[in-house]
Amino acid sequence: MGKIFKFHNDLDTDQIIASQYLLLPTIEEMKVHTFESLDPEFPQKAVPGDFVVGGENFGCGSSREQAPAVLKALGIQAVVAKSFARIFYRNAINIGLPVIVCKDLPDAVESGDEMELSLTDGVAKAGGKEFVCTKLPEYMQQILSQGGLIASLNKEVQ
Amino acid sequence: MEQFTGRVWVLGDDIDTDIIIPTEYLALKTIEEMKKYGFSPLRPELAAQIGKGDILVAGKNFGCGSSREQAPEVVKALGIRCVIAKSFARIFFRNAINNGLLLIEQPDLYDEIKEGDTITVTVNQDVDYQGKRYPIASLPENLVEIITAGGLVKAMRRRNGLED
Amino acid sequence: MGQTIIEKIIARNIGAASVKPGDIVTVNVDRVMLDDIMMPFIVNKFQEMGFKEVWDPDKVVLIYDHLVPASQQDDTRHYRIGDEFAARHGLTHVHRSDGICHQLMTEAGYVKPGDVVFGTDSHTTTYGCVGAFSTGIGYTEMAAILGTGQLWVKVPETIRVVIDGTLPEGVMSKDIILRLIGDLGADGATYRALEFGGQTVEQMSIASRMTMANMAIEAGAKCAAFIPDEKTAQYCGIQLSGFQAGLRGDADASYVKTLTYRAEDFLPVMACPSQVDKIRNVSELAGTVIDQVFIGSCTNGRLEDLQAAAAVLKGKQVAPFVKLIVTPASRKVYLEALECGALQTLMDAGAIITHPGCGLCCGRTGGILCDGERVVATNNRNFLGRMGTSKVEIYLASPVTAAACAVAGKIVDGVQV
Amino acid sequence: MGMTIAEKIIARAAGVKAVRAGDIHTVNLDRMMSNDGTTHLTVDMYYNKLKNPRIADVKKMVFIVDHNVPSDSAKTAGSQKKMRDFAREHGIDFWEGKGVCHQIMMEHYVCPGELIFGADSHTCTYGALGAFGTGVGCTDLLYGMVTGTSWVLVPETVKFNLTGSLPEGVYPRDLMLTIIGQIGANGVNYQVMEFTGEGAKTLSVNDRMVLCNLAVEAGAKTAIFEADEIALEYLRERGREPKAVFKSDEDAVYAKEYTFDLSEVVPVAAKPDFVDAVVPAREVCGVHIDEAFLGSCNNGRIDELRVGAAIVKGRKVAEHVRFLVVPASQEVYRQAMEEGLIQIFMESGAIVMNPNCSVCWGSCQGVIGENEVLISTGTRNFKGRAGHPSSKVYLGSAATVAASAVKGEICTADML
Repeated sequence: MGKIFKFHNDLDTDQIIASQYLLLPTIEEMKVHTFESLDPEFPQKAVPGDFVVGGENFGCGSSREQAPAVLKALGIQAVVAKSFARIFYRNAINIGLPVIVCKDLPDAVESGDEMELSLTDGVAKAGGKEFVCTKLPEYMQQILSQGGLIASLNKEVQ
Repeated sequence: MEQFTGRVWVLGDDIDTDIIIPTEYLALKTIEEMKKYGFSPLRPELAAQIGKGDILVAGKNFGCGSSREQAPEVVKALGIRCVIAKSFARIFFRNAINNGLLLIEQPDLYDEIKEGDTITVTVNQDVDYQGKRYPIASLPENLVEIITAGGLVKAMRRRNGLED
Repeated sequence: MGQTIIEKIIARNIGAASVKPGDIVTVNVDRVMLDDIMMPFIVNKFQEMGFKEVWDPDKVVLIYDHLVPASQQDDTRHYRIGDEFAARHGLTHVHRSDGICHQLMTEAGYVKPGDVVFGTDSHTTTYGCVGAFSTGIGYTEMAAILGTGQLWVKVPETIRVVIDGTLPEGVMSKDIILRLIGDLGADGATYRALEFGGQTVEQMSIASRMTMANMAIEAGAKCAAFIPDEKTAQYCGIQLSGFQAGLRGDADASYVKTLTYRAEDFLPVMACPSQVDKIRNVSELAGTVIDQVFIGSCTNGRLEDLQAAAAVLKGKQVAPFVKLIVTPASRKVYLEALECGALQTLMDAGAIITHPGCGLCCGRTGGILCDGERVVATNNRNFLGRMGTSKVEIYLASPVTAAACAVAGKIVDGVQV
Repeated sequence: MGMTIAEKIIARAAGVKAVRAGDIHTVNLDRMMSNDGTTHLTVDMYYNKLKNPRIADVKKMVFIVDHNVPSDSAKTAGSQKKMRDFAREHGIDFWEGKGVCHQIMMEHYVCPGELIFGADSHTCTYGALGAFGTGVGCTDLLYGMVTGTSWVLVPETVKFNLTGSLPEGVYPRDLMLTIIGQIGANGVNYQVMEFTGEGAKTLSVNDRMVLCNLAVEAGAKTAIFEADEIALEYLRERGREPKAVFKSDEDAVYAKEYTFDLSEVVPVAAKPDFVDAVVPAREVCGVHIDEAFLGSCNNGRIDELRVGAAIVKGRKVAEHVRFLVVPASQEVYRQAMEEGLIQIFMESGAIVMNPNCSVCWGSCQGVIGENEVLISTGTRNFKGRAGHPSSKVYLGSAATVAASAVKGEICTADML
């Protein structure tokens, strides 16, 4: 169970984490600036287990992996959107942040709503309703279940 | 004669204005925002340690470098009652006077004082440190005028009929 | 009794036959320079003081240079406040991206020999290069001048510096002023004027004199003074008046001391971290590995500096993994350096050429460094934290030395390269 | 069944005869580019997260410092030092302050037929030379650096058939913004834009770079042109050889086809805060501006500098406007000097900066403040992209930007 933070269509990576913070030494120093232009209180309000919900084309824009990384560092359980921009999508999976495509859920929920997500069933529950999500291709599920690309790389080495 | 007692922080020779407040912070909107970066290149923790009424003691050429008036303003905003140094750089000196920050030249105190000790200053007379008295000179008359007017801004306000 | 240059300027300004050191007098200001970084503070104080009008808008020059180009979101607020003030008070001398204030004040003809000039920047001493009395002040005093056109000054004692002879090859006026600061100490000229004379100085370009006047403040000086000569007249685009032509120290003028140097004795030197008066011969420092070189600033960002650097770098390459940043002092300098090919030579050698401005020297952008990095720079200060963290080591040097170091990737004597 | 250029490149990189859209393949990467936006994180992960840190082939790696150069803070400098030290220690090609990464890559590395990963979204630019370049994050980059390989989901290809030629005063940037405006910011998400047709042949490599560069703004994984004689000539001039020259097969499968008549394109602008909010430039004329920017990996090459210089020649930049001119690379800057363009810009009152990402990336030089308005040839106009969250960015062609800088408000070149 986590609360929802809902954002608009075409939510770009500059809004998730602005350029001026990308060269800070660590993700930990960056994460306090997450969603600064839209909701400066977000890093304080979000608690581990919460969800980010977007519309179409979530995470469009730059390839900055800092975008999914700050969300993960803040403990965001998963991002659910109608569709994702591809680099964000790939980056999220690579670092082990679940990104879930669900066409119906975003319009049915609001910020502050409670939500539950089962990754294995591909089902989200919010406002007493169930939403079926698009399942990840198996290859990506594998990366995710290993905890991201680096974890899989370290496994290969062994 | 005005007299006050305070805890002492000791800094070295040639404490420049970039140390007092680095350029990076000069464009912040207020002195209040700037003051936490006071002395940060040299002693990042100092700004938080300084308390109201504390006294800075330094070596020669305190305030050398740029004309940034933010420097004396930051020192004053940190609560420093006065700065006692072997000598001061001139722009800093003018800027301090114009902002009503008391500066005292004293050639010997710096060599003998220990940080954390307490001193008593009698303005235009001497500094008392553990019973030993270190004489200090009087300020020139024209500077006394500015200080007694309450700083240059007040003097100008009076000139413009905004204050008695 | 005779008078020094500065005494003559002040006496003439206040309509007195003579003044002497220690006198406190009120001068009528001929020109003021306001810079972007101080502008919000100046305007605040001006309003707080209750002034409604600027005493003489034609005498005010507003220059944006420290924050150009803007590197932080709030920087453009300074331009806006400046623009609003200029519009309200009818200021016409506004430079928004033309280069460093001190370069523009002299180059654009705002300062003439014998003028009394104040600026909200400590390197306002620079205008001594054309025989003006100029010095840096804080924003509160600047606000008072904007309202009244006047300021009190204490007539300074003067230290005379006489240099005769011809400088060795590869030695620049920067090496002279650094040596002098080393000899005097960082406070050796506090509250005093530095007056320069001798054959070597007479032979110097205005640009070389500017380098020395610029750094007078680093010895604590209130101001610097060079005798206005034909070169000065040409540079300022004027004919010297009788008063201006007479701006030289009288034989019986009273100097607090006189320092005499033989030009042949100067060597390439550097100011070592982190004091401007910690002067060493370059040869003593040879081999010290560096990360970056900066050629620019109001001290050494002029055409002759860029040409000197280009002469060293011609046909060579900056050492791998070393950054050479070149920042011309003004738009005019940039265009002249482009015209004569110096910029092209520098770029071909691998230099990063930035837009004219204060750049790295004021520590806001233009190549800030981090812990453990070492930079050789042609500007005027090597204070702790001036170009990044307090663990950055800054070595101040002439453009020739700096260029040679860029090629070698370590400190070397420019003459030997 | 036939394959598209993109599919052929992936098949070659995967060492298989054929691939089709939707397949996931492990591919050998021909080259990887990483810039100062993320390399410090890559280096941290390399040292701290890997059990067996190694580099498959240093010759495939290129590191480029272009975003905040010269650095604007000690923290930036620290991140860049990490990158510089790593490149030095491992013998990786390293460029600092020499230009925007994609321009450097095009000038010195990219070859037709290559599969290139770049830790920057505009890596899709390389399609101008018939290479498959795509943007990835720093973890992907690290994986590629360690193993020399990566995984690729074969994308569908969408065909953009270009006909006619651009009218006078209309530029490739107008064309690409028009296309994005029509298909939307996710119009080709996860797909490849293949530009083809007679109209494509009228475009130079520079022009093609403008188109491919912005493909990501429509969500594309990459964009690509066939490496024709124009591309091969560009390559020859720089002494490089193609890896492989591919053409799409007659019977290749396209997810969709569009046709754009170049002769019908007009000057356009993208309004804040979305790249697909495209309108004819005339509709935004009169908007007061504070800053104008001519530069970026999209529009900072010699062609655009020529266009801008021709407009400002003999004119002055409006007093209240900061007109930033930022050549895309030292090579471009140097040529612009030779051609007298830099002199024209400097005499007009422009701010000519060293090659870098500048205000297109909004964190280093030329940042705009509260409520300020920028007209830009950069890649994006997202909210706050160029500085303060309340500021606004309009995107337009070099001609529109230069004309607006002179006028002090948005206008097209013919309105001066």
